[in-house]
Amino acid sequence: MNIDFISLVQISIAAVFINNFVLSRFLGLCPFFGVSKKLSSAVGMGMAVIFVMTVASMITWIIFHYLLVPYEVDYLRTIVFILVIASLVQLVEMTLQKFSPVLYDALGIYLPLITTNCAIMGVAVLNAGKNDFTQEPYSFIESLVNGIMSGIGFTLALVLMAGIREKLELANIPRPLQGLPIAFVTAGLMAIAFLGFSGLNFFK
Amino acid sequence: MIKEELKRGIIAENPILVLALGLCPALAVSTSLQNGLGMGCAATFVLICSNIIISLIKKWIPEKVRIPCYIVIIATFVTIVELTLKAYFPELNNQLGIFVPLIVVNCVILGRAEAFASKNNLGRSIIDGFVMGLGFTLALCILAIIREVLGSNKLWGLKVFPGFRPMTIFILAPGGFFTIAFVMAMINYFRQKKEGGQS
Amino acid sequence: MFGKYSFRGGVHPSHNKDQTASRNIETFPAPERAIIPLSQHIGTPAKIAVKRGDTVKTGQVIGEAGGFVSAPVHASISGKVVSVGPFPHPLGRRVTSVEIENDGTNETVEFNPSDKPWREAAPQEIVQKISAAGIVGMGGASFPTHVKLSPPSNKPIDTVIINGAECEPYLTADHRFMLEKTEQILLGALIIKKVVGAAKLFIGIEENKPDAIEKITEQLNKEIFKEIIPAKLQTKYPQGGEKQLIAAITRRQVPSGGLPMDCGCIVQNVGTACAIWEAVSEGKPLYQRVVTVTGPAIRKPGNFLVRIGTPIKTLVEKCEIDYDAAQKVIMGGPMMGLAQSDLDAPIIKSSSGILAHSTLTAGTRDYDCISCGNCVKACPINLVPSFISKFVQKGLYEDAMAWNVLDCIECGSCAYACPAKINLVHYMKLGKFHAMAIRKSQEQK
Amino acid sequence: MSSEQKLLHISTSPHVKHIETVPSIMLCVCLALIPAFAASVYLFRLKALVLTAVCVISCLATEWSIVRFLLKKPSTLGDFSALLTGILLAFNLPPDLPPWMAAVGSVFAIGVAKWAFGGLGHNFVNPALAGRAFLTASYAAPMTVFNVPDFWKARGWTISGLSEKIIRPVSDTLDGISGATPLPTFSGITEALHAESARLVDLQFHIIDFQEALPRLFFGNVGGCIGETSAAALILGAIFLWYKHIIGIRVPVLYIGTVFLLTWLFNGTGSFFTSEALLVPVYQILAGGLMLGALFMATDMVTSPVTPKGKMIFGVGCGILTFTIRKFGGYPEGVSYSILLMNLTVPLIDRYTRPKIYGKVKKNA
Amino acid sequence: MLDILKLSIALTIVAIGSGLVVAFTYYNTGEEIQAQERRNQMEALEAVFPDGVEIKTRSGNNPLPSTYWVAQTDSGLAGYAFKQKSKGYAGDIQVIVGVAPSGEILGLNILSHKETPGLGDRVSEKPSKKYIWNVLAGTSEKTSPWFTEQFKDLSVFEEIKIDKSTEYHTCSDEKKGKLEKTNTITAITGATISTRAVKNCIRKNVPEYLNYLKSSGESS
Repeated sequence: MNIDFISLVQISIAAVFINNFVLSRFLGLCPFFGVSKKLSSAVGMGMAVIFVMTVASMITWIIFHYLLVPYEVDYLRTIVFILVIASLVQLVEMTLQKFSPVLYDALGIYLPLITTNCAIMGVAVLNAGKNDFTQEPYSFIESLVNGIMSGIGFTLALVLMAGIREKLELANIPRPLQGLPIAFVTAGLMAIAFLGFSGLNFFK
Repeated sequence: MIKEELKRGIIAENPILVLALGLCPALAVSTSLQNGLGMGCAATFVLICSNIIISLIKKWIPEKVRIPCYIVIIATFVTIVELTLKAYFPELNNQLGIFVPLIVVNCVILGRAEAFASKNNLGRSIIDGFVMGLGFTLALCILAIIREVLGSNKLWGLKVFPGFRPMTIFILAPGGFFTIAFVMAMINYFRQKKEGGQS
Repeated sequence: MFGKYSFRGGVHPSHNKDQTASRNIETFPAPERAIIPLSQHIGTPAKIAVKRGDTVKTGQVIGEAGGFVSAPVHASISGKVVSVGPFPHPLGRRVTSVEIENDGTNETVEFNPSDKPWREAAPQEIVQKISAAGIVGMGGASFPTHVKLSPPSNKPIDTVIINGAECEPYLTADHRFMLEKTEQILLGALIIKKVVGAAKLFIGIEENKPDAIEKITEQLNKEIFKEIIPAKLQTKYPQGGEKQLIAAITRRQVPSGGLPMDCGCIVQNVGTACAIWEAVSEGKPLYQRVVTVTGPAIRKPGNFLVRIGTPIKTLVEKCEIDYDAAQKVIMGGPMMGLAQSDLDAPIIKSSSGILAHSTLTAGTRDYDCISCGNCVKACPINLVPSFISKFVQKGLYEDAMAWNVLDCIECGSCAYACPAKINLVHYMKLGKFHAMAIRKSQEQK
Repeated sequence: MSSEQKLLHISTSPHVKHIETVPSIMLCVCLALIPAFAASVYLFRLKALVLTAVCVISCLATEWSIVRFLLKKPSTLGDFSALLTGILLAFNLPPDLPPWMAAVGSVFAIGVAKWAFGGLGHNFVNPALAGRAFLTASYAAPMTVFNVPDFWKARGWTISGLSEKIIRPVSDTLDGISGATPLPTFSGITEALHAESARLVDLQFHIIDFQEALPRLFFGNVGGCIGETSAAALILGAIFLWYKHIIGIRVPVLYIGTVFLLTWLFNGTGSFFTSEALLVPVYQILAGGLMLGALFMATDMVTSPVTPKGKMIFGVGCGILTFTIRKFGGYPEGVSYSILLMNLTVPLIDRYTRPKIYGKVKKNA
Repeated sequence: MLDILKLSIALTIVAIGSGLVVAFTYYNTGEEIQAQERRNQMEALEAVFPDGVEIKTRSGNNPLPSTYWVAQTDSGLAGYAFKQKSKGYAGDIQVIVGVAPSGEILGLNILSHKETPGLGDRVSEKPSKKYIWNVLAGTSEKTSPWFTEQFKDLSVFEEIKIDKSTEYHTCSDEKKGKLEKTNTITAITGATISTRAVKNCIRKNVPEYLNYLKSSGESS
């Protein structure tokens, strides 16, 4: 298999920093705002998302390129992906429960939340499209890297957010802004800061 | 009764602004009124249709496979929307991008299917789908109007104020967050004022 | 010959010691009425040994030690016990105290000194004497001295430090003491060293007291004092704190939650050392101490040898307090002292000074914390007071505990340094209070 | 006896406090910015004066209105923090920015970045930098145009005149300075010295006449934001703050040091000890907003870590990000974004760099 | 066992139903989707050629791109169109450019880009003086993107210069003429990189293509 190293690095940088799933693409906002109140749970959720995203991007890529495309039923993409992801999460949950209770204890409560996390579905759909850098369809390795790195980008944003929100617990937020609005303002300021990464390219 | 239902969907239980559901599409596609309305209509269509089907077949669906069945039904309608957009509204389809297939994971739709349509009869489910979809669409349009006017000085693609220099940030990601924060804060402010007045 | 020692953290408040530093210790007349609290130390209060109507002599035991961690209390004047009951206490509560009316005779009980010289006496005998004399730490902590001097056998003591730092601004009691009772202090120090069997004996003095350093250096030339190692300390608050002094001189650290003896050290104030000498050589109990009376609202400041139980009011009025100007009267130094609400409260064994302030030096307006980190820089324990105080304000006591609020020594450096004038010590104390409660409930589980 | 009745105040210890207060700190920082302000007025004339005035007035007005009308609390103008934000924001703006844009940025800085979180001490990003980033994202074009200071324009310096002086066209592969070149930097000195050239991309280091460029950068005879051009004035102010114990040495030194080290290691000349290889990092730390950022923005108390170790991580992190954005990023200048990004990490840094408390070592051992 | 059977049956029925519905929709829309794609392609091509030409798809071999287009009028060859791409500020900018055999640019059309909103994305901006209020009042206007418009009639064989002092849509006719004479385009304020990227799309390879086509004698 021909691996384009440069493309992989570019995909990684884009997924983590430039097109951060949360702060730039608006994917996975529900868990981002829901699970970012405590740092410990943010880390747990982040790990769970990285894990599921990686597995999901591999499996959906295989299904898409070896099943849907050859039989020319790629219009079934949405249905197939969501079913695959839903059963995958179930499977992961059961496997973890059986083989790694430690990991299950750490990630277990976050797994059910992941089925409807649009970040997972989002990465699957993106991987079925074209690579921004080469204008070619994603290769298997590229989609795998995209999955892992998008998960890491999601986790990065989530963990930063959780740190800030824990600090904001101690602040005197004006009443109308308390709760979700201030979380949105925080996310907005984070997104402004992340604009600093736009155009980042190590190979120019 | 319809009036109360409307009030519930649009104000009291507004999916985006009050329940904070379906935030991803709400922020991602609210950069212009066209996109916002397009997404709102698409989501409302899926919402109503899936509510109809689910309330019709709810009796035959075993409890255990309930969720997968709902997902399949929702995904079916999403695919229909996707194909239709591609065929007849290609520009809108391009603009909405991956958020069209992502309607399938929109928590509003699955949430209504699970919480309402699976427990109520056809008529009520249709009404619920309609009002919730309307609330979703309206919230999206409000966000979209603010963002499009401030961010590109346009509405429906047409310029609005002569001499006004738009703040691009509002059509970028941070502006989306700020806009929804502002709208929610306003809602909170008035609600708190009302509650404060009552007590 | 003096090395210069210091520790990490701390602050540099203005010394303000000039008003009293050159004033000799005057003996303050015995008061007409003395109120002697039965609790002047950390630990179980003393058990009352007299009753109303009894006649007591100066130095007579009026309260017996209530347990091992306790100390007896002696009458400081002769006269009649007028009442026994709750009286104001400088630490803020009302505490069972003995009120004695002076009969003017100053009849003193006969002291019984050691029957043999201290060098030959067994350590237990000496500790017994110290215990009977009711000696407690006179630097402020008022921990019963005999307890400190009886470490468990699994905790050998190799270093004794005599604390002459007197880092609190305004106070000069220890300073004068070192000038006027040099020899007694050093002899007391030798006794302590012998009792605990330590190998090294330091005496630490801040460098802003050059005359005291000189005086002591002079004495150290004598053969008997050869073994004492002088330590010149950087002038910095809280140099005189036990943990800081140990860190500065020995580079050791007292384990978190532990006592100095856990790192093989014992720290004794110069006043305590002198009292030990007097107790051992003369059998004299602790019924008087040196107190600095000073502050902007005092017209005639000075250092006085005061009977325990003398009401603060008597003392400050003698020194011509300007009541119109006085806003705050503090027992102790300005950094750790306690603001007094009732001037009827008496001088106790740990009262090193009385301060009358004419201004409310606390901040005039509270700003929110700006995370400047001054408190972190100032904290000699390396805590993060700004965070802890925020946790406490929001009632997050577990978080405060996780950030080691219980290690706070309440030295006040953080609050001194805080530009937002947040009363950090208040929140630290509150946090400690709740953290103790949480720890207790956890232990019960 | 009446005097005895007098109520005495009681409070927790300590009963003496340091004279330093929040307003005095803020005022000191404002004072420390005076040399840079003087330099900016000297260089940019009326433009600098107007922009600073607009920023300061709109910051104060926003703060006052929010506190007075929305929060209904006593005025907080007395803590001078809004004044400081106004000055710093103005210093981060290009001189030719329309003043009303500066006002918009001020409203955002005070209203959103500061008061949404409860005012001074609760904001987690530096308001002035947030205001600048907001403006950059909103009005990208006017925010990235840096013209020659009026002072030099009045003396007949033009863009091309300056560029001939400072840029030595050495390479044949470049098709002329003002023409169409694949390398953006050579199109003009203002761009070259402030913006895109502050990245290492093309100034790749054999092109600048350092003898001309460095003194110019040091004293501020270049295009740039109004407050950042004169490194000398900024350093002067910083020394004052350091003397007053208001800023520590850690953050600025580590920040500038990291940028210096990285640009030296990746200096592009292929060697490390030639005079040019050593001048490249000097040029990099003097060009652009690094001095202003490292000395006055990264040291902002509210938005930097409180722990000593945390400050070091913060400084190094800012340095790495600035280098990365300058060399590989899409923005002309990385300083503001680096500091903003590091501001986001402050809660985590503080959390994981708790100082080892006194006595903890022994217990674990 | 019966339970599982029941579950599977229910799921299967739902899945089959869904499949049928989707398949039905697909067969009804599939053709339209393909037609839509063809239409897009044609529109993009028509935009870079003068009106009234006949456009043919050609496949080329080295050094030509695999697909290019030829436009013919009744009087002969009108020009070629090539798809080109170049690295912009935040990703590739894809354009389709129509050129006459003489090297004169007939038209330029931006197919896709990822440039910053407000800056680089103005490469496809249409200057509009039409306000929503005008529309409500009933007036309308027709505009085309100013940035790509200014490439018209410039030569690909000469270096295309960039003028940073002004923007084309604000220029007077006199200035426009001057720009054209000096083979110059105006830059988008603050987006030099995007401007240059579009220019590079044209300058890169297109002259070689034309030379090759000329030398290979393909004129019909």
